[in-house]
Amino acid sequence: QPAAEPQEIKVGLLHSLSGTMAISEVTVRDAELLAVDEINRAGGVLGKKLVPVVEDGASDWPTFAEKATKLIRQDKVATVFGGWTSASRKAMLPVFERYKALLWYPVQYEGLESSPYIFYTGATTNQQIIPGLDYLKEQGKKKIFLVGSDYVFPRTANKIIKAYAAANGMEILGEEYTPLGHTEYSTLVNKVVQARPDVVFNTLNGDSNVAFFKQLKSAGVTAETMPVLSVSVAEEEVTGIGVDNIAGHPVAWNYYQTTETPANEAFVKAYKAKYGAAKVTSDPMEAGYNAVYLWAEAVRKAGTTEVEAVRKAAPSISLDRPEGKVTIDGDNQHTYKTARIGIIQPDGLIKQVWDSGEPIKPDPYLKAYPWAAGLAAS
Amino acid sequence: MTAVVNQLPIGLSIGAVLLLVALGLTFTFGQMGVINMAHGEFIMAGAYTAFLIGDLVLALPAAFLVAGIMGLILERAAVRHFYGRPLDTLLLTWGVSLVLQQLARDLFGAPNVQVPAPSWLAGGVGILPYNRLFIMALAVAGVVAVWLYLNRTALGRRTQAVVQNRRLAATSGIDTGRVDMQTFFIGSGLAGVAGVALTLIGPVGPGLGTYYIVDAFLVVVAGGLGQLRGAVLAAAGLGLLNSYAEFWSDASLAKVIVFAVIIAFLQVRPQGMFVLRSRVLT
Amino acid sequence: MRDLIRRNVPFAVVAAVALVAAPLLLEPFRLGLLAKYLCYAIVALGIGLAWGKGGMLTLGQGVFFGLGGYAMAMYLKLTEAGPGGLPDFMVWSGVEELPALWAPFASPVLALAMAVLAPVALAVVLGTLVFRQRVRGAYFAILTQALAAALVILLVGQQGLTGGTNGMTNFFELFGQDLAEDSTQRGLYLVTAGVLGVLYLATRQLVNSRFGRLLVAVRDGEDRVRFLGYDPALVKTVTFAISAGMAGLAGALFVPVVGIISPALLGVVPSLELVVAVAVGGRHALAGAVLGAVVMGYAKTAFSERFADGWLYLQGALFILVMTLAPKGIAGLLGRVRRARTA
Amino acid sequence: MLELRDVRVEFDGYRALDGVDLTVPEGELRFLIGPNGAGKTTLIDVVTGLTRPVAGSVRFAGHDLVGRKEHQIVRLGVGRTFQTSVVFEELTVLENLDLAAGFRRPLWSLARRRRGVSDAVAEALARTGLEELAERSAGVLSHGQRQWLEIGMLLAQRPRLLLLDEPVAGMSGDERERTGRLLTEIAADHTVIVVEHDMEFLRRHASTVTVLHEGKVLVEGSVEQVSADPRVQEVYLGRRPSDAAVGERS
Amino acid sequence: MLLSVNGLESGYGRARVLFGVSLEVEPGRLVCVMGRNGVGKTTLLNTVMGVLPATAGTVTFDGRDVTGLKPHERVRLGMGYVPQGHQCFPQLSVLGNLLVTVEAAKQPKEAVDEALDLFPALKPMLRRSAGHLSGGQQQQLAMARALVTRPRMLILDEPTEGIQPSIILEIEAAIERLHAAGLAVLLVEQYLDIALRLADRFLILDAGRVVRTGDSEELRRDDVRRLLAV
Ligand SMILES: Nc1ncnc2c1ncn2[C@@H]1O[C@H](COP(=O)(O)OP(=O)(O)OP(=O)(O)O)[C@@H](O)[C@H]1O
Ligand SMILES: Nc1ncnc2c1ncn2[C@@H]1O[C@H](COP(=O)(O)OP(=O)(O)OP(=O)(O)O)[C@@H](O)[C@H]1O
Ligand SMILES: [Mg+2]
Ligand SMILES: [Mg+2]
Repeated sequence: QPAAEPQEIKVGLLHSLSGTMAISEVTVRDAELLAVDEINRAGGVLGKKLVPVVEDGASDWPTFAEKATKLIRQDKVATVFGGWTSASRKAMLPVFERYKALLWYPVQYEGLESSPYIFYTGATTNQQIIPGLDYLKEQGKKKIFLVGSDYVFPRTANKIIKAYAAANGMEILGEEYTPLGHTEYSTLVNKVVQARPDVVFNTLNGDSNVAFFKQLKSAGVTAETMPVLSVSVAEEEVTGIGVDNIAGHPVAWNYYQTTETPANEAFVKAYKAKYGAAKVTSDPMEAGYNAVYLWAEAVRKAGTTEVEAVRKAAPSISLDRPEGKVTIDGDNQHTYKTARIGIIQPDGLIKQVWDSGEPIKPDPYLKAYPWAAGLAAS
Repeated sequence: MTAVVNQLPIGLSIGAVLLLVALGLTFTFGQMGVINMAHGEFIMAGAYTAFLIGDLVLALPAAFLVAGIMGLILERAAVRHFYGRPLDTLLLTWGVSLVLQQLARDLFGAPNVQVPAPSWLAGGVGILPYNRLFIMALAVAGVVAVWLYLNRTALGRRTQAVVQNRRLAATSGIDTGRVDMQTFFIGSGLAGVAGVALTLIGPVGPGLGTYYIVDAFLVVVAGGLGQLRGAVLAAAGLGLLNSYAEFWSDASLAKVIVFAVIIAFLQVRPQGMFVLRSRVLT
Repeated sequence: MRDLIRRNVPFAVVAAVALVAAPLLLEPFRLGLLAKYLCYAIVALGIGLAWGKGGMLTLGQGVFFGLGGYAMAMYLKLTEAGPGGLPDFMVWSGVEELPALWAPFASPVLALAMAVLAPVALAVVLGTLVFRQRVRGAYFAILTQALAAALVILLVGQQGLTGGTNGMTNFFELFGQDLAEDSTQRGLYLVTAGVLGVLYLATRQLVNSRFGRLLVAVRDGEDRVRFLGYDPALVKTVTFAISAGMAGLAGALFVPVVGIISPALLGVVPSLELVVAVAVGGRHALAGAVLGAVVMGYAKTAFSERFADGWLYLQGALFILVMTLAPKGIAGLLGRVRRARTA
Repeated sequence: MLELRDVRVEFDGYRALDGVDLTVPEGELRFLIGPNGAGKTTLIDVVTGLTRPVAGSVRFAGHDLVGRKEHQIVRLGVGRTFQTSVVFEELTVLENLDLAAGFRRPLWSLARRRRGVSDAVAEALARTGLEELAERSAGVLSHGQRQWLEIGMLLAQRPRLLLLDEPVAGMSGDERERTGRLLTEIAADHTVIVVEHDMEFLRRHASTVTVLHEGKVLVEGSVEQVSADPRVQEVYLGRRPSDAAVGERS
Repeated sequence: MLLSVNGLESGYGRARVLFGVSLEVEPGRLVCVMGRNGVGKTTLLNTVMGVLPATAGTVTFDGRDVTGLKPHERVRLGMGYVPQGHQCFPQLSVLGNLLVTVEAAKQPKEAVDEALDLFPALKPMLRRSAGHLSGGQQQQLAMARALVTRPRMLILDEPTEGIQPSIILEIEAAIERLHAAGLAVLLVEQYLDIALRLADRFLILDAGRVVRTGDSEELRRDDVRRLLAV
């Protein structure tokens, strides 16, 4: 029988609410919920309300795959926003491809991927790592020490950095990895101090950053003597690390709470109103917040939530978001993003000191960079 | 070369951290036969106490109390049903640890919090920052206190009597229930103290305990279950091993090397560094 | 004879439900989850044997599970490898030539054999080393836990060889069957259930045999057993190896069922979760171990679906309650009810 | 049969055995007495591989026992009981005995279920009078019943050399009598060493007695000789003349 | 009446071992409990001490109902217990064993010296780990440990088991002296002659029930002795 058109659209939010990753992912989920709220208040999509279905990925990659399946097959959601770690995305990817469903992934990552069923709203390497290196080069930093957590993103990032360095006359003095969750950095700090680099390129993840910066500081290293450029430390983490320990060090992102756009002013205000004045906004949160808007826009344009139609409608969508103009790239379903370097301020916020001027076209396989030719085989 | 020399004090300071986190564990393990997997979360409780109080020195006794009382509650509510079944307590307390982690996440939020280090700990001598020296001093003080308690006080003797023969202790006039509570209180309290110290060098968040618990157990095992001097030597040994292994390879490999060395070591000394021999068959 | 029938009635009922009713009644997604629980149940069976009967609390069973899983995953990856015969993750890790270690896994027979034999071999080596030195009880537990931690670090560090933290995923077919098909998944479920059933019967037989009695004796008085002329180290090593082999087989089944293997599945926490499941089910009875794995697996799914934010409390509370109120687990509780009825 | 030469055992510097020489020929029932702490149990421990001597040799039926593992020594035909009995509480009495009888089977053959009761087990049951309790789990046995089970397990092993550490402690008079007869019977074709403090028991069943004192052999001889020895009276039997001392049993 | 036990029942799990045992010990009297292996002697003493809960019946000590008290509370009221099977705190020194007990019972340290005077064999080994002592030495230690609590009644479970003859004589003499000094004793003993020499009264258990009571003279009667035979 012709069932009455449902008056709501279910969307899945799949992040780690427990386990080690909860520290980061909960805030992204919050930002996505905010977007859902705002859209609903503005009348919803295609005249229907969005109903978020929240699941916990529990910091466990197979659980992400299981919950993704559940959202698609059981709840029949129109799309899913979720994931943080590359591993969780890799685990979900086959599920979305198998069931031809859509995932919106909001975090900067190592690139070398472009699934037809994933939209990437965070930066790929040429929108964060490479601009970071460009900045260091401009600053005249020549000797680099690489410090990272032992997983895909840092290893890939460092490969790119090494290729870049080779092509730009920079020198890599050391490359060190520590297990995720590592907290004892005295040996590593000793190695770094002995090597005397101009700058440390830091791809450590999560809690390790706290230990690293605390122990670096007490070893007497300061941002003046040896700056540490981080690509996984955002406003959210700064409080936990302790402003004293990290103020003055540079970071590379596409968005800061201080980014001056009208959309951001509204975003920060709405976020603080909903979750508390003490809360800060950060790049991945903004990317997650954007994802919901980008999807909604695509649905409006397609006139349906049907996946293939949405995919077809999405390219060329361009919105003014807190970080500025964001456009979905038709080639690889990533987004155009502006790269920004910021310096951590004593108040815990990040002040932009450099930007790429305009949104950079995403290039997950670094095809446009001759020096990166050997990096991505396929 | 200086780098190699530097690793020596670094190794010792790593050892001090290990000792501090393992001390309470050795205590409850050695004195009660309880393998407390929630130890890590008592450490976390200590760290959060420091966060709430905001002053490191005041936080030390407060954290001892807070973690100790949590231990007391755990002991009365659950652990006491499990005496004589150490492997069961391991699982039980693990369940408790999961709940405590989630509780911390809900109470203090998922992100890390920051405990400001006192200004008098800024700076250092040679390669060792003052905060590392502070931790080393705290570890030494902890060991001395535990040793005195066990060997120089009537309470300590009573504690030993209960672990060695519970039923006999009861029929010798010892209030075993009270001794259990005291022991668990002290062991958990020591975890709280360790937690305060760790705020100086690491993250303060819901996951804090999980980062240290496996290493702490390795110290306990290598030292000989519940053996104070064993724990001291094992912590120092593992600290040095860690520091040099990481220096010459990397942090990941160092962990694997440490494990291999421990297995090899147990081939030579199966019951750990020091063994309490007894004639009783098991 | 009558006794034989009576003893096997519960088993037959459960088997009928599992093999006939479940595939008919459950949606494919739910059936897939059930297949996953059954994989865990196979590991749990091994833990029930090693811990419940043999007193060896192994907190590193994930290691063996993982070895089996990786062996299977390597085979699956090789059957669908892209250009140059390289699996996808090797390509993006910059590996240019297939590592020699991988070569044998192109053969399904070898891969399956490795899934069982590699865990068995590791268990034999570790068992011989530690049991001969009379390392036991809490020592053994903590050592196996450290083993799990160490293996995870090793796997994560060898990204080009193992896929690092990501592990391996994105499998398409198994023995020519499309893994995305519901019928393939149903088939996998039936195979898993069948393997579990057969292993259960075999383990039960073993436990009721003289060897089973010897094992209990070793658990309760290892030193005394020496004076009865047996070598407890041998008995324990054999048992440990059997349980490791089961875990390996479970891992091999798990990979096509769930579609991923990663270090996250074999570290300290998942290993502990399995032991906890056995404790909840009741480690003194093999059926308890199996039951525990299914119940805890289901509880985790159910709680986390219903209470995405606070499910850990429920999971923890369930576990703590069972441990405190029913030290012998659900099986012990059921046994008590049955005895009370017959008495 | 059993030959100890100059055996020395030290525990953290304490000399528990200080050069013991002992020869027990085949088919003898030898009693070992001596003050508490003289080293009797230690001596049994040395023979059965539980304790390693720092010096000296232990030979049994042509084999050197020092350095062998406990279970290997058992396989050579040496069995023992413990002063504090250790039985497997979760197994039934029958299963305890069956386990003791089964060590000669290859490990894989143990994977089959036990069917019926083997001769060795049946005999052990009969001799220890535990038939009634056969299906009970050993955990419910009283102290004395455990002592019997321990003896039964030793019998079921069918060893050539039996070492019993205070087998009748905690037994009532009748049971001592039964044990004594049993031991005499076994000694017909086995070598048996019994550690006991019960002089009345010795008087009834012992032929040769070795007295250990402070880790050395003090005297060796018949019960009469030994109890008449003033040194033995001094360190072991006590002031009263022996027959007025402890002895009469319920 | 110092100790009176009334209709006591207890057991292990669902297995009942004692079926309504009653007995009385007057101040300064020595009562000997006898019976074959496994009749429940140890179970009786354990229940009297509160190690096992009584499922029915009462235990009254010195006019006070102690049935619900914990073992250590009974010790502090003056019940000293030496369990069967020479038990000790193996990793404490001999002196440590005595000290921990004397402290727990809140008695002065002199009590230790008094106890050591009764068991001089322990004096040279005060610093050694109790777990390393021989069985007989441990049994003496156990007796000494019970005495340092300065009990008003001593409860002994086969104290002579595994002890060399000369020390049995000493223990017997010690019990006799303590008894003469007014200490009440509840003794489980297999050596009939010791029972004969020491006991004021005896009581024979069979299958968890008291089948006979009487004074020591009666113990010599053959029909009584038959109760003890297998
Ligand atoms: N493992 C050990 N460590 C230290 N000393 C020990 C150990 N084993 C035995 N001893 C000591 O060796 C001596 C001999 O002990 P052993 O048990 O052989 O005596 P025993 O003759 O059997 O005495 P009993 O008749 O009381 O059983 C004792 O003084 C005891 O304290
Ligand atoms: N822990 C226990 N669990 C179950 N039953 C037990 C337990 N301990 C003893 N029993 C049973 O209780 C009965 C009485 O045991 P108890 O130890 O009191 O005997 P006893 O008279 O002291 O014997 P003995 O002279 O051998 O020491 C025995 O039949 C025994 O089987
Ligand atoms: Mg002895
Ligand atoms: Mg008894």
